[in-house]
Amino acid sequence: MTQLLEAAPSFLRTDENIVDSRPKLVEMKGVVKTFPGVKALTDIHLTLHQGEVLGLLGENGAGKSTLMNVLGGIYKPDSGSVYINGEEVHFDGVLAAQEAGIAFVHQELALEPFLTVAENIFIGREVKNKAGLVSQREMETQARPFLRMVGLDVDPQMMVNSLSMGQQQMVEIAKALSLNSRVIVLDEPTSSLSENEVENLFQIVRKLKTQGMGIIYISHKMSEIFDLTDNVMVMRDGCYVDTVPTSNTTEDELVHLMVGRDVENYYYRTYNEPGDAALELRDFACGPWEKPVNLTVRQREIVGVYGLIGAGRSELFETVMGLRNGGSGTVLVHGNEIGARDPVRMQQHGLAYVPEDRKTQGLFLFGDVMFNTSIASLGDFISWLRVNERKEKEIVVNAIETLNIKVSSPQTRVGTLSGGNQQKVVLGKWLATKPEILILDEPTRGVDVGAKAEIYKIINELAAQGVAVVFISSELNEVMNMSDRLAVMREGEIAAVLSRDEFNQDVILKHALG
Amino acid sequence: MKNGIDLLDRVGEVPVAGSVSKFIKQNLGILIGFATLLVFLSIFADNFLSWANMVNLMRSVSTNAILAIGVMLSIMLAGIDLTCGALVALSGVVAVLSLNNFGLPLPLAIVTGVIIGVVVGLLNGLVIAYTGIHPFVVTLAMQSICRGAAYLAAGGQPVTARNTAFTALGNGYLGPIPLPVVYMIVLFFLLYLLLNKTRLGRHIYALGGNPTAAKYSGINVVKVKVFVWAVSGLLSAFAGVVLASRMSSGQPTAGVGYETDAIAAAVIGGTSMYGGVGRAGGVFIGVLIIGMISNGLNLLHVNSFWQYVIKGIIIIVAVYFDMRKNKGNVRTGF
Amino acid sequence: MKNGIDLLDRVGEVPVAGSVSKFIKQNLGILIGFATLLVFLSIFADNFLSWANMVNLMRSVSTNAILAIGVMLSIMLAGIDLTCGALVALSGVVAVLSLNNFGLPLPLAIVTGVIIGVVVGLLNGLVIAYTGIHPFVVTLAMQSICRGAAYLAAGGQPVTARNTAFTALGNGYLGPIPLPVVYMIVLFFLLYLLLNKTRLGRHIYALGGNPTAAKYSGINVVKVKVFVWAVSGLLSAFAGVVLASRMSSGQPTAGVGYETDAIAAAVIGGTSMYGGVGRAGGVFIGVLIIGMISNGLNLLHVNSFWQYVIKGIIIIVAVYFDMRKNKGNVRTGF
Amino acid sequence: GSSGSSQSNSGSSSSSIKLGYVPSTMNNPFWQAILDGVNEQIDGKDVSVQSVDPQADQSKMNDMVGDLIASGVNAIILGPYDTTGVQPALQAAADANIPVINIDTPVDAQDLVKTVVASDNEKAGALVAADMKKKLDKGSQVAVVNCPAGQACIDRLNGFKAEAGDYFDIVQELDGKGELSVSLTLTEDILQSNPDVKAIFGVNDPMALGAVQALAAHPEMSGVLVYGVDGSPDGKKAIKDGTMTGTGAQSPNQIGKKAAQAALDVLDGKTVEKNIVVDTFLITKDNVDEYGTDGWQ
Ligand SMILES: Nc1ncnc2c1ncn2[C@@H]1O[C@H](COP(=O)(O)OP(=O)(O)OP(=O)(O)O)[C@@H](O)[C@H]1O
Ligand SMILES: Nc1ncnc2c1ncn2[C@@H]1O[C@H](COP(=O)(O)OP(=O)(O)OP(=O)(O)O)[C@@H](O)[C@H]1O
Ligand SMILES: [Mg+2]
Ligand SMILES: [Mg+2]
Repeated sequence: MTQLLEAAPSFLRTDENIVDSRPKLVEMKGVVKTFPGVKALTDIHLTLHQGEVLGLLGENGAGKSTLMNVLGGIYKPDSGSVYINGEEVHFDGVLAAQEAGIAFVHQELALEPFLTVAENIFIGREVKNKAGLVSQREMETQARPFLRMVGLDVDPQMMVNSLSMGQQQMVEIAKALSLNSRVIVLDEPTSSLSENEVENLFQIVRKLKTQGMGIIYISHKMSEIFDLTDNVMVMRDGCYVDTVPTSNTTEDELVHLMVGRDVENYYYRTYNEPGDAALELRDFACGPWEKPVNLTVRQREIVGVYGLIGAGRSELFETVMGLRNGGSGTVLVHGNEIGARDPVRMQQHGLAYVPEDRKTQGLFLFGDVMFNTSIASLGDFISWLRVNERKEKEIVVNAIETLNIKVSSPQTRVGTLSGGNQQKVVLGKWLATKPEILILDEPTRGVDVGAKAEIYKIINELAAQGVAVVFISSELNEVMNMSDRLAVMREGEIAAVLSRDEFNQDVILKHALG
Repeated sequence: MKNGIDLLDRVGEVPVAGSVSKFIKQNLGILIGFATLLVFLSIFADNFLSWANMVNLMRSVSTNAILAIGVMLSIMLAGIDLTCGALVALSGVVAVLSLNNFGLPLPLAIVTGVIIGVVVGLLNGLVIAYTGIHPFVVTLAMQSICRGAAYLAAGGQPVTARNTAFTALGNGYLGPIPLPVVYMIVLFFLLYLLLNKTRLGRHIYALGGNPTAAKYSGINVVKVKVFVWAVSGLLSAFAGVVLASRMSSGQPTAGVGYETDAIAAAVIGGTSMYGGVGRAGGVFIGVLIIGMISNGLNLLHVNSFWQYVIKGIIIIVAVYFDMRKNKGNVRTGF
Repeated sequence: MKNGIDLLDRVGEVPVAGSVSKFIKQNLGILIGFATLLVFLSIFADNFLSWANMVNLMRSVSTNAILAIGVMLSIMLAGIDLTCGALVALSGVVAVLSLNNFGLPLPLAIVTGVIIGVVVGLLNGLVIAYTGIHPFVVTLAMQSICRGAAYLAAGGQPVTARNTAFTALGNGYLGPIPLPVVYMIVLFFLLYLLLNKTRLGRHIYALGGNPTAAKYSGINVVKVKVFVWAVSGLLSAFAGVVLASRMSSGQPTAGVGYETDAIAAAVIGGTSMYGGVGRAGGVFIGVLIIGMISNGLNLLHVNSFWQYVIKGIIIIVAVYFDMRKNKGNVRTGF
Repeated sequence: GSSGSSQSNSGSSSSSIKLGYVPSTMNNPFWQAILDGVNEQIDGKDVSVQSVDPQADQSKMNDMVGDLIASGVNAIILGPYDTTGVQPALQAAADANIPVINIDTPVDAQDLVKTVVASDNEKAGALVAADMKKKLDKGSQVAVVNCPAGQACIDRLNGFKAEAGDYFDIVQELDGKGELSVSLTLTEDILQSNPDVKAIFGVNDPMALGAVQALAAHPEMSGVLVYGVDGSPDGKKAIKDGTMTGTGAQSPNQIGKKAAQAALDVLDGKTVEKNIVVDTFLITKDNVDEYGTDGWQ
């Protein structure tokens, strides 16, 4: 077999920088995949060795997830071949890929809401007892070690629909681990995890590595790439660019490979004298904790909100927006107390909430980019049976240009966009409403470095124009660099509000952990 | 970012727009099916294309057409309205009774019949919006209630309208065109405007496409739902009053199973049961197809038992065709 | 995360579990409704609690119970099966005809009737799985086809079974218990096993809860769908043959609208039309409630017109109750 | 026989005379039997018949009459579902100069039909009541399985009640929807709530047969009498077996034959009687053999 591989045509420009004598677990050659109107993958090569952590890097829409979906048996490639342990394989479904030893944590959560954590972990491979019947108890017992491994402290009998996003992400990881596979694909597994959980995950990955497992790791967070990977493969516009050993490269070089130009400044932040209080929470309590929260956000100010997964950040602001029932205490907008809170009224008061889960909360996947970007600001161009098409076009073109959304036309269906580009569409929708108070819940989830910088720039400009911004994030670097003040949440309450000169990683984490 | 101009050029192909070519493009699958049926019947069924038969066909589809508009809207919200058939009976009975027994003047009697529909529709909408019970269940239960109410109001017997002017509503003409056909055309035009030229229309698409995202987008979810079911109730009731006028009697047994044909027309016309997808023109053609099947098969002297079989097959084939041609609109899942 | 204890408290709402206390906990809403109805009828309807009436009640719900099992499975996949009523007619006619005309021995004739159902169900499942057309449309069209086929096979007239042994299938007893009741109990037990103790059952929950996740988890989506509709077809046909045996004739008009009662029972019993949620015990109680409404109202000498109204109201109230008590299981959306 | 459906299907446009047959529904064997009678009458003649199925819906019937007119039938044999609501259809036929032969239930607008060929439905109900009176004591409990959606059924019940007067105690009246399986369940409930019931009147034979099936499971109530109206083959079989007591028989065959003949006569320019009454009569165990159990009479 090895013989055969070495005899492959020499024009295949694979991995010439990498000399690795370890056996090859996965090899993909000349993979091509087209969707109607989009060439997602052009002649892609990939090699993964035993015990290797291969980073996969590229802008939003570069084709990373598509490539992994080919490896995971979800898409069939138009041409090209896939080898596992040197043997060519043709997966006709997820099951075949699983059986060949490939586990997959998808970019978008894919769990069963009405099954328990244990059932989700063993779905498709349910544990049977001697009578050939599925055994609930046995599954729960077997699930526990995996949950402990990922550090998720929930009962395996709990239904998944009652977990927070971050917790669900951990379940996904536990599920992938339980497959005992030889290859694990992690497609942006940390996009809704915070430092602590990320570190935990990294330890797991390092352990798996020593056991000879191969790991493909996709992330837009450069620090993670440098922390974890042995080699990095870079893709651009569906094409293979290069593979470099991590130890021999720099962040700037990788970014250059990814976007084809230099990006100098990530964090745009000019500081302004804050104005009047725009949003005030007074003894506002919600969620299972019911602990009172006090917070003031002023005009021209960016207030970061940091916390571990399940700390209640999303829950707090969703309740404020009236997107969740409950919540006691006072909410003031521009000094006026808001009586009944519902999303329609809050929007009329000038608030906008960019939700964290783009797929379920943000997007109309079967509508096009135009529909999605304009849906929250219809009043600007429709009145009395007249649709001002010029204005409508302006809105969408504006979003596409300022956020650099990669689409072939405004009529592209949002469901076919890459994850990062979908995230930009959600942002575009809310920016079009010209909010006075902007609440961003993980706005850069899954967004590539270049685009992140652009988003930071936009947020900065908005603040300069007088918008009050709440910036919820699980990425410490991000909130530390972008915020004027930082609220650290823990179990439903604000553990501390730090001003910029008090920002310090250890202090913040101490408050977050309690 | 120099491709702004590029983009603006390509913005032209708005999904919601009016011209004939767009209509054809959007409804290609169903139009092919329609044309096939039309050509087939023109050749094999004598008299199919005669003016008399065309008038007869259009008048006979008008009830289903009016119901299909409301049902289509409910389906676009990934819901359904099963109350419409029973409401046809109830509103007809109520209109005739208020004419006969309460001596209301004709226009008022007609309005009373229609208001019953609005009330029932509002109830449906409010229960659906506030309790979270699936529309299928709510409107099914309401169907049972309305049917019972129709029987009770009418005392189990048809009630004959004593005011002969009442019959004009359903049997009159505007020039050479029967009034029910006029109603149908006007209502379809209004549907077109609603879906393409109003905010509410966009909100319907949005709410049907993703209810959670609609809520997060600041759409008044309750309002949209209540509107849709209330309109559907109104239309069913209007259709029921017109039907009662055509028969000059209110029949508590009228409209049994009408919801089925209305759903079939909406779905053949490209409305997706998963919500968020639907076109006014498509539904109109769907209505015509459903009408042509039974008119055509009768003209072709096909035994009524075979008609059941053929109708079932045509429905599946037509929906399949429409889906193939509009692949983009098809959700995964089923 | 020291609040692990907190979490443990909320664990109660497991969808699959065995003991009586869990059964009560899971079906609390519906059980309260059931008990209310039971107490009410015991007090006001003479004879309601008599052994004879209980036997009578159980026998009369058996058809709906058997249909409800299949319909419930289809609803759990966020689909539906509207073919079942027409299939009751078709299978009954086919079984009697193959007994009369083709002289098949009794067991073979029964099997033939049931096989018709499996074939129809397989067709439904395959079309649904491969074309992506919504189950509502597919099974509606198939309903029309089956109804037509039943008329055609029977020549529009009821066909009387000449073999008197045939009637034992539906009219016989096992000890004091009528056979249809025995079938019902056995089938519900099998349903319980399927949903709680087999992989396939887990896959049904999964596919209904989140089809994408199911696919990513390597579940054979086509297989699950085909299985569910085939089983539903099988059960409908079996119910049809039993009913034909009880009537000692195959009636092409039988089973009109039976799907409605089956759906109502499934939904009252806590099956969610959004898919992914359903409990065998709940559906059984749902079936009993639907049966008790009409049995009880008949015993109370309530006029059949009022029965329509009351039935509609009870359905909404019962579903509402069940939803309030099982909030955790309710999806947002409608 | 059930050959009617295939014959009606074979109507070809080469026939010189085409008749349209409009029953109120084909979901009831009665209407199939009338069609069989029509077919018998025109057998061997250069006449074809085309049938439609309005499915017990007057507005559908009106539309289908429109279809028939468009397809060029020469005369229409029509059994209305609603006697008033049928008027637009009759008017359309009159406008197209197509004669209508009214069967089963007389329409309101008598001037728009050439003749009425109908059973005496009230008499059928009265005959049942009369026979019941002979067999039961005054004050006996009687239950009715009705089908209030159909005019013919309403007439039968009216006839029954007029003849019965206050002789019986009518304890329950339920909607059996004209259907055997529905009536089966209803009767079971009736037997529970009225253990002393002495007779059940099914307003058509299928509903009476449902009662028969329900009683079969209650040997202790074998004395309960069951009556129907129709005289269907299955009904007669049950009478012969002794499980059903009697039926107020109609003769759909005769209705069909006479209607077809009337249509041909009208087309020939002959005058026909305005009212052709087809007698109804009681069939019990005593006379069931005269009529046979293979088909309708
Ligand atoms: N099912 C599909 N239909 C059509 N186009 C698709 C489909 N899936 C992906 N694409 C397109 O293929 C390209 C690559 O997408 P992919 O999801 O692989 O990007 P990615 O590198 O994972 O990006 P991100 O970092 O944003 O997740 C994009 O242009 C996307 O629009
Ligand atoms: N100890 C707990 N008890 C009950 N519910 C909890 C607990 N921990 C987490 N949750 C769940 O987590 C939710 C809070 O998560 P939320 O999404 O608001 O957190 P977050 O800080 O935004 O974190 P994430 O990164 O996970 O989104 C609550 O709604 C609750 O359902
Ligand atoms: Mg991706
Ligand atoms: Mg969050």
